[in-house]
Amino acid sequence: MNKTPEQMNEDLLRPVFHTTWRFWATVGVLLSVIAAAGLALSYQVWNGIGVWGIDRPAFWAFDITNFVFWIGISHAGTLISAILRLANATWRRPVTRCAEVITLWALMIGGMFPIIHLGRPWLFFWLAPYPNERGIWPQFRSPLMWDFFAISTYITGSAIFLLYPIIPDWALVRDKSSGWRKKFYTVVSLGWRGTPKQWNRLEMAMKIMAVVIIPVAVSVHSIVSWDFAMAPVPMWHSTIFAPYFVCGAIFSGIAALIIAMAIIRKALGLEDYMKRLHFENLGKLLLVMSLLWFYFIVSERLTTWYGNEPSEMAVFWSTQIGSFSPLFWTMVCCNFLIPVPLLAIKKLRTITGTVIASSTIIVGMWLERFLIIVPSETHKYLPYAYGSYRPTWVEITITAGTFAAMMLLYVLFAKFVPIISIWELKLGERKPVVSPQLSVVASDLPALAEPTGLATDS
Amino acid sequence: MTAIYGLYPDPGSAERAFQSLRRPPDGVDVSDNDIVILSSEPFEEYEFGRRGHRTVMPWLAALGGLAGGLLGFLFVSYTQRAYPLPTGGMKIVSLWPDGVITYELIMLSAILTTLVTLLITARSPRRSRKLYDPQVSEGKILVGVVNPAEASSAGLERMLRDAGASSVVSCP
Amino acid sequence: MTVDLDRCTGCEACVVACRAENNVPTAGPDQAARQRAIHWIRVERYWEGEFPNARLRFQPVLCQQCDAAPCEAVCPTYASYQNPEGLNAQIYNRCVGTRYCANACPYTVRFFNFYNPVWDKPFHLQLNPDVSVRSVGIMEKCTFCIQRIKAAEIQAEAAQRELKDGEFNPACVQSCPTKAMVFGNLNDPESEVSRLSQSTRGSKLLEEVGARPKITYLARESAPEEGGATS
Amino acid sequence: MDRRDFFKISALTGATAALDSCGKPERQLIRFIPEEDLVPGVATWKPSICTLCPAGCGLIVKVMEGEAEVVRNGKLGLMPMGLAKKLEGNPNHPVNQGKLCPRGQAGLQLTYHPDRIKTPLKRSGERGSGEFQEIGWDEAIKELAAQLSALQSSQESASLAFLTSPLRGQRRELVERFLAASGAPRPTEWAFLDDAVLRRANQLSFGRPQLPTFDLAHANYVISFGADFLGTWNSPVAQSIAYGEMRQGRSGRRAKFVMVEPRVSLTGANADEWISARPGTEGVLALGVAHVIIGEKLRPASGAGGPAALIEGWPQGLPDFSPDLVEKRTGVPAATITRIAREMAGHEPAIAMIAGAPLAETNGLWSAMAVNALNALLGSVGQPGGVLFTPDSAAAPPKPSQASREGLPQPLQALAQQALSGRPNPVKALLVHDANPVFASPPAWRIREAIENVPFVASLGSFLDETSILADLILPDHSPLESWLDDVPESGTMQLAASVAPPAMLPLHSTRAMPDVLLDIARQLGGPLSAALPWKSFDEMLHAGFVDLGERLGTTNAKGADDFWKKVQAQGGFWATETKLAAPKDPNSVGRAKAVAPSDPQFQGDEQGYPFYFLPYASQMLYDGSLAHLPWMQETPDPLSTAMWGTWVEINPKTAARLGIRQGDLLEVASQHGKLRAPALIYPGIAPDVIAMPIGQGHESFTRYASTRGANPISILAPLTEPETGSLAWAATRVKISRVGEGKLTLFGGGLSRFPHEIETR
Repeated sequence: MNKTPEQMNEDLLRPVFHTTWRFWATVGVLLSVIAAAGLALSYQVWNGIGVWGIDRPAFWAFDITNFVFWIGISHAGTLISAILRLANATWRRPVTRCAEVITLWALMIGGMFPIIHLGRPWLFFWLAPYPNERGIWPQFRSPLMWDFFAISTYITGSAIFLLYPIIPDWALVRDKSSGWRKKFYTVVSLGWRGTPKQWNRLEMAMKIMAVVIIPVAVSVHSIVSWDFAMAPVPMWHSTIFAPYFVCGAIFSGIAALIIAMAIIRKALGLEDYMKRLHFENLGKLLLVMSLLWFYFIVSERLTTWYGNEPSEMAVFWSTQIGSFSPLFWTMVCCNFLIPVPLLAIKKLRTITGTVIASSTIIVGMWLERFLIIVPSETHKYLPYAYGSYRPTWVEITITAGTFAAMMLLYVLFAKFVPIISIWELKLGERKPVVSPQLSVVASDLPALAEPTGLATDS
Repeated sequence: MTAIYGLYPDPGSAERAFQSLRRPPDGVDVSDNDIVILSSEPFEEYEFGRRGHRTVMPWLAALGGLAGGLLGFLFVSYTQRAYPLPTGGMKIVSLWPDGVITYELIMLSAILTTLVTLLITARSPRRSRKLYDPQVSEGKILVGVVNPAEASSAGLERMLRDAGASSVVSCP
Repeated sequence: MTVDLDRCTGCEACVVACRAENNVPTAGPDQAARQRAIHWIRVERYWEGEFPNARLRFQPVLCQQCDAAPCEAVCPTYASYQNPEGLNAQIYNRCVGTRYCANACPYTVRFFNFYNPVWDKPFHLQLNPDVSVRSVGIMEKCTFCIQRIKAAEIQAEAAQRELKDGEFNPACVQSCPTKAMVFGNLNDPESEVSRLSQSTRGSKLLEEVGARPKITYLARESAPEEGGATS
Repeated sequence: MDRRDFFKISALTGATAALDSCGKPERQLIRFIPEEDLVPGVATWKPSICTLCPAGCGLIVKVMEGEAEVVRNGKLGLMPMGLAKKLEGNPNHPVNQGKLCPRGQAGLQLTYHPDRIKTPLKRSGERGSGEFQEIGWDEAIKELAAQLSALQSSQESASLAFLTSPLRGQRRELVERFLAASGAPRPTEWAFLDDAVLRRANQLSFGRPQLPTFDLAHANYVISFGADFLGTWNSPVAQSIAYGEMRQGRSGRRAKFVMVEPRVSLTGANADEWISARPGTEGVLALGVAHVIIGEKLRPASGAGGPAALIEGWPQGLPDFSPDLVEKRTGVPAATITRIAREMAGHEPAIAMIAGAPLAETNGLWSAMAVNALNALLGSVGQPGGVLFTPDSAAAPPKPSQASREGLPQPLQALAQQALSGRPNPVKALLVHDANPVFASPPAWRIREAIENVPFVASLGSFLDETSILADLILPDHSPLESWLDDVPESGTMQLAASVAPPAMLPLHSTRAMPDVLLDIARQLGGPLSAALPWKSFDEMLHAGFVDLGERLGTTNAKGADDFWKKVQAQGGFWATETKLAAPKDPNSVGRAKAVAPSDPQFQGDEQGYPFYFLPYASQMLYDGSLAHLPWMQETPDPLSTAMWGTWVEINPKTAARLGIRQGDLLEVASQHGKLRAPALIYPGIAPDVIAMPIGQGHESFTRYASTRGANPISILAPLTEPETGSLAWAATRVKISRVGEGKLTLFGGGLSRFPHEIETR
C-alpha cells in the first residue's frame, strides 16, 4: 500500500472523530434487541428459571451452549494475534486489533452465562473465593471454579494485551483532538510520549504477553471442555474433549474475526487497509481449522462407535439417526461440507467467499456446542430417565441479545479507539531496515560524505 | 525547564543528530541523560531507538508468575484444610484440581507483574517529562536536550540543524 | 440399603410414601408434561421381548448415596457433600443452582425446583415440619430420610443406648409391602443389610461408572420352565 | 408461583420461619384457644383405618401441632391443633402388618383437599349446574328431616332410597337400622369393582359368601386368572406381604407364579410365566388343567368334593376339556396346559385364583366356580398354603344385625329403573353416600336421568362429584381421619379382626360424620327411628358394639368393659390373636346341588365391526376413579405406562404398526354405546386383539385436579351383566379404534427397554 503516515492518520482517525447517522441507527437497533433480552432475563430471574425450556434431565441447554460458544469465539483474537505476532507475520498488522477486541467482548458475554444460568442468580458471588459469613470457601475441585479462575485470568490478560498497543494510538488521538476528547485521551494515553525506552518496554511487554496468553487461551477452553469431560456422562467423559474444544474455539473464532473485519471494512471504509490478502490468509487458516475440526469429530465418533458402549451408543444414534440427527447433519454441512470448497478453491476464496464460509461456520459451531451438551444429558445411562428438550422464547431472546451485545460493544469500541493499530501499521509500511549502516545508506546517500554515520560502532 | 530540540522528518537525520549529540564538539557539553528522543513509532534498527534497551522485564514476569503460583497453591490448599469437607471420595487437598487453579494463577500473576513493570519503568526518568511536541504525531522524530548549559545552547542549535532538522525549537 | 428385585412388585407405595414424608412438591399437569415432576424415588420398568413372551422388570431407583459421588466434586459451593455418616448430603441453603450435580449424576436422581413450589391451601397443612421446603432454583434429592435418622439417633443418645438395627426406616422402606427394601448400617457387620449386601444375587447399579454406590440390588430370580418352585 | 406463597408455606412449616413476611391474612385472623393439649414439634401416633378400598388396612397417623384456619361457631380463625402429617400401616393390624399401599399413603390428602365441601350446601341453581348456597347445619338437618317425615306421614317411606358404597361394620348396621325403622328398602350398594360374582361363587362352592384369603407365604405354586392381587384386588397389601415371603421368605424355596390375562397387569409383570388366554375363557382353561390332572391321575377326581359337584361333566373327567379342545377355545397351546397341570400337581400346596376381568364376563360365575373346583381338586382349600377364609366375618360386626332382612338389596340398575319408571313405586327421596354411580356405571343404565327424576336428592359426600352435584342438599361428611371409624376386614387375614379408631384429628371444616347425621335425623323424627337408634353419637354406638363383641367372644366381661374399649381404641381394633382357619362348609348345606352348564361369554359388538376386546382395568393409583381428585395419585406415574395426569389407550406394538398408530397419537375408541378419545400408548404386554384402558380419569366434575381430565372407559361400556348376580360385566364390550390426530401423553419414564438404541438402530 502506498499511504503516507498523514493519510493513515486521516483514514483511521476519521471513525473516531466523525459520527454519522448510521452509527446512531445501528446503536439504536442493537440497544432495542438488548433491551428485549434484558426484559426476558429479568422475567426469568423474577419467576424462576422454569421459564426456560430446560427440564429433567436436560438441565443445561441454551445457557451453557451460549457460554461455550462465546468463550470459543473469544479465541479469535488474542490467540490468533499472539500467534501472528510471534510468527512475525507482517500481514497481521491491520488484523490484530479487530481480533483482540472480539476476545474481550466475547469473554464478557460468555462469562455472563455461568451467572445468569444459576437457579438463584442473585447468589452468584458465592462462587467467588472470599472470606464470608458462611464460613465456607468454594469447592476448588469443581470445574466451575476452574472456569472462574481461567476466565478471569484470560479476560485480564486479553484486556491488557489489547490495551498495550492502543496507548500510542490514544496519544496520537490526543494530539489530534481538542475539547473533551483532548482531556479524555490525555488521561487514557497515560502520558505517552514515545521515548525509545517506552517503545522498547511496550514491545517487550507485548512479547511477554504474547508468550503468556497462548497457554492461557488453550487452558481456558480446555477447562471449559472439562466442565463436561469431568462428569461421568456418556460422550462427555472423553479425553479428546480438551483439544477438540480448543480446535473448535479457534475455528469459530477465526470465522467471527472474518465477519467482523468484513463489516468494519465496509462500515468504516477501510477497503485499502483490509484487503483480499487478509481475508485469503485468514481463509487458509480457517480451512485448516475446518479440516482439523472434521478430523476431531470423526475420531470422536469413530472411537465411540467401535467401543459400542451401550449408553454411549444411545447418545451416538440419537445424533446420527435419532431426534437430533437433523441438527447434527446441518452442523456437518455448516462446518465442513460448505466451507471447505469455498476456502480450498482459490477462485472462491474471495472476501465474499470467506465471509459466507464464516457465517455458516458460526451457525455450525453453535449447533456443535448444543449437540455436545443436550443429547448426552437426555440419554444418560438409565433409559427410563431419558428426556427431551425444547427451548422457550426466553432463552431464544437472551441468545439473540448476546449477539446484539457483541455488535454493540464492537461498534462502540470502534468509536473510541482506532480499529487498526496505527503505529504498528506505519511500522509495517516502513521498509524493513536491518542495520543502521544500511539504513543510513538507504536513507540518504549525501550523508556518506560525513564519516560520522559510518563510524558508528562498526 | 529549558530545552532545545530539533524535529526530524526521517530516522536517518535523527540518527545523525543523535550521534552528534553523543559526541559533542568542544565547548558544547551534553550529558547523555539529558538527551531526549521522541518518535511516533519505534525505531529498533537505529541506535537512537535502542536507548535504555536493557531490561529485566521477562525475569520479573517469570518471578512474579512463580510467586503468584506458590501463593495461589497455598491459598487453595489452606481453604481446603480450613473447612475440610470430603467430596467425591477425593482427598481433602487434591493435587490435580489445585494444580489447575495454581496454573491459572501463575499466568495471571505473570501478566500483572508485566503490567506493573511496564507502568513503572516506561515513565522514568521523570525529569524530562514536560518536553513534548504534538508534531511527533505527524511522524516527526524529536531529538533534543533538556536543561542545556547556557553556553552551549548556540552550539547545540547548530548541531541539531546540521543534522537535518526540519525545525529547531528552543523553549526557555 | 438393599433392594430385592425378586420381592419388588412395582406397586410404588415407596414413591408416594417418600412424597408424603419429604414435602416433595407436586408439579401439576403442565409442569409434569415438561418433564419437571419430582419423585425422589422412582420405580423404573423395562420391557423385554414381544407378545406373547413380553416380560417386564421393575427396578426402584433412588439416590445411591455413592462413596465416590460424581455429584459432590462438581458442586462449587459444597452444597452437595459427603456427610460423616457417608450419606450424600444436600445442603439446600448452600445451593445456588448450577445444576451441575444433576448432570454429573449417572442415575439422574437429582431434581431441580424450576419454580417456587405451591401447595393449594390447605394442602400446606400436611407438610412435614421435620423437612424443610425447597425454594426455586434449588437442587433436591433423596436423603435417606435423614430427619428420621437424626431423630432416632437423638432418642438413642437421650436413652444412652446404641441404635438397634431396623429401629427406624426411611419412609419408602417402612411402607414397602413386600419388604423388598432393607435399610440399615453397612458399617455394622451384624446388620441385616450388611448380610443381604453379601448375597450372591447382589450387584450394584451401573457399577461400571465407578461411583461406588451404597445400594445393593438383589437380582430377580426366574423359575425354570419345567417344574415350579426352585428348591 | 409467587414468592409470598412460598414464604407462607415455609413459615407455616416452620422450615424457614425467619422468612415469614408480614401483612399476610393469617395475621389478621382471630386466634382460637387450642381444644387439645399439644407439644409443638413432638409427633404422636394415633390409630386409624384406611377407607380407600375394601381391604380395610389399619393405619397409624403421625399427628403434629400446627396452625390451621378453622371455623368455630361461625367465625374463621387460626387454631393450633393436631394435624395429621403422615399415614403409616398399623404394625399390629393383622391385615397390613405395618405396611401400606400407594393409595393408602395418599389418603392424607382427602382431609386437606382444597375442594372439600366445607359446609352444608343447598342447591340454588339448576340441577347439575353446581350452584349451591352455604347453609348452617341446623337448617340442613331440619330440611332433610322435613323431607323424610313428609314421606312417613304420607305413608311413602318405601319411596326412600339409600345409595351407598359397600358398607361394613357398625356403619352398615346403622344404615340398615335407619332404613328398616323408617320403612325404607335396604340400601343399594354400588362400587364399580365389586366382587359380587366371586362372593356368590364362593357361597355356592364353599358356603362362604366372602372373598378368599390366600396363604401365599406357604404356597409353592400360584396361578392367577386375571386377579391383580398385588395391585388393586381384594387385600393388596396383605397379599403383597405374603408374596414377598413366597418369593424370598423361605430360603431355598421359591414358588412359581403363573399369570393368565390378555394384558400384563402390575401383578402379571411379577409372574414367572405370562399366559394370554382369550377373554372369557379362563374357566375353560382352569378345567383344561383339571382335565389333565384327573386324566393323569395326579389327583383323584372325587377329591374335589362339593365344589366339583357343581361343574357339569366333572364325574366323567371333563371330556369337553381335553387340552386340544381347550387350546381351540382359549388360544393357549395344549402343551402349555399339560405342563401347567403337571407343575401344579407336582408342587403342592398350589393356589388357583380368579378375579377381575374374567369375573366381569357374562359367564363369570361359572369361571369362578371352575377355578374353585380346581382348587378343591388340588386339595388346597382350607389348607396352609392354600385358599382360606377369614374367620366368619359375618359374626364379626359387633351385634349381629337385628335389622338384617331377607333378600338381597336392590341392585343399582334396578333402582334406576324404578326411579325412571315409577314402578313398583316412585322414588321420592334419595340419599347418596360416598358413591358415584353417575361416573361409574354404563350410560345405558341412565343413572343420571334416574337421579334427576327423583324429586329430592341429598348427598352425604365430601366432594362435588358427578353424582353429588345433582343433589338438592349436601351434608358434607368428615374426612376419614376426622371421623370415628370401624371396619371388619372381609379377607386378608386369618384372624378374626374388627378395627375401630377414634378421630385422629379435629375437623378442619364445619362438616359432620354421616352416622352422626343419621342419628340426628333419627332423633328429630323420633318414633321407631329413635327407638332403633338410641345412641347420642356414633362413638357411643361403637362403644356398645365392641363391648358386646368382647363379651360374646369372652375376651372381656361387664367389669372390664371400659378397659377393653380403651384397649381396642388404643391399638386400632380388636383381633383374636390365635389363628383359626375357617373350614368351608359343605356347599350342599347352602342348598344348591345342581351343576352349572358351561356357557360361552357374550360380547357386545360383532367381530367385524368391533375387532377389539375392550379391557378397562382398575388403575393402580386412581383405583376405580374415586381417588382421581388426589394430586399425589395424579402425579405418581402409573407403574407400567409411567403416565401421569391423564388416560391412555394401550395397544399392542404390532397392531399399532399395522394401523399406522404411533405413541401419543390421539385415538378414538368406539363401542356400540359411545366413543371416547385418548392418546395411544404402545404396550408390548398386551394381546394383539385387545385394547386396554385404565379406569379413573374422565371426570366431568370432581375437584380442580380431576375435572375434564382424560377419558372415562366406563362411559362406553355395554350394559351386559352376569345373569345370576346381576353385577356389571364390564369386560364384555368390543370396540373399534381409529387415529384422529395428535394426542398429549405425559410420561415420567423414557426408554421402554434397557437398551433402546438397539431398537433405534434396527
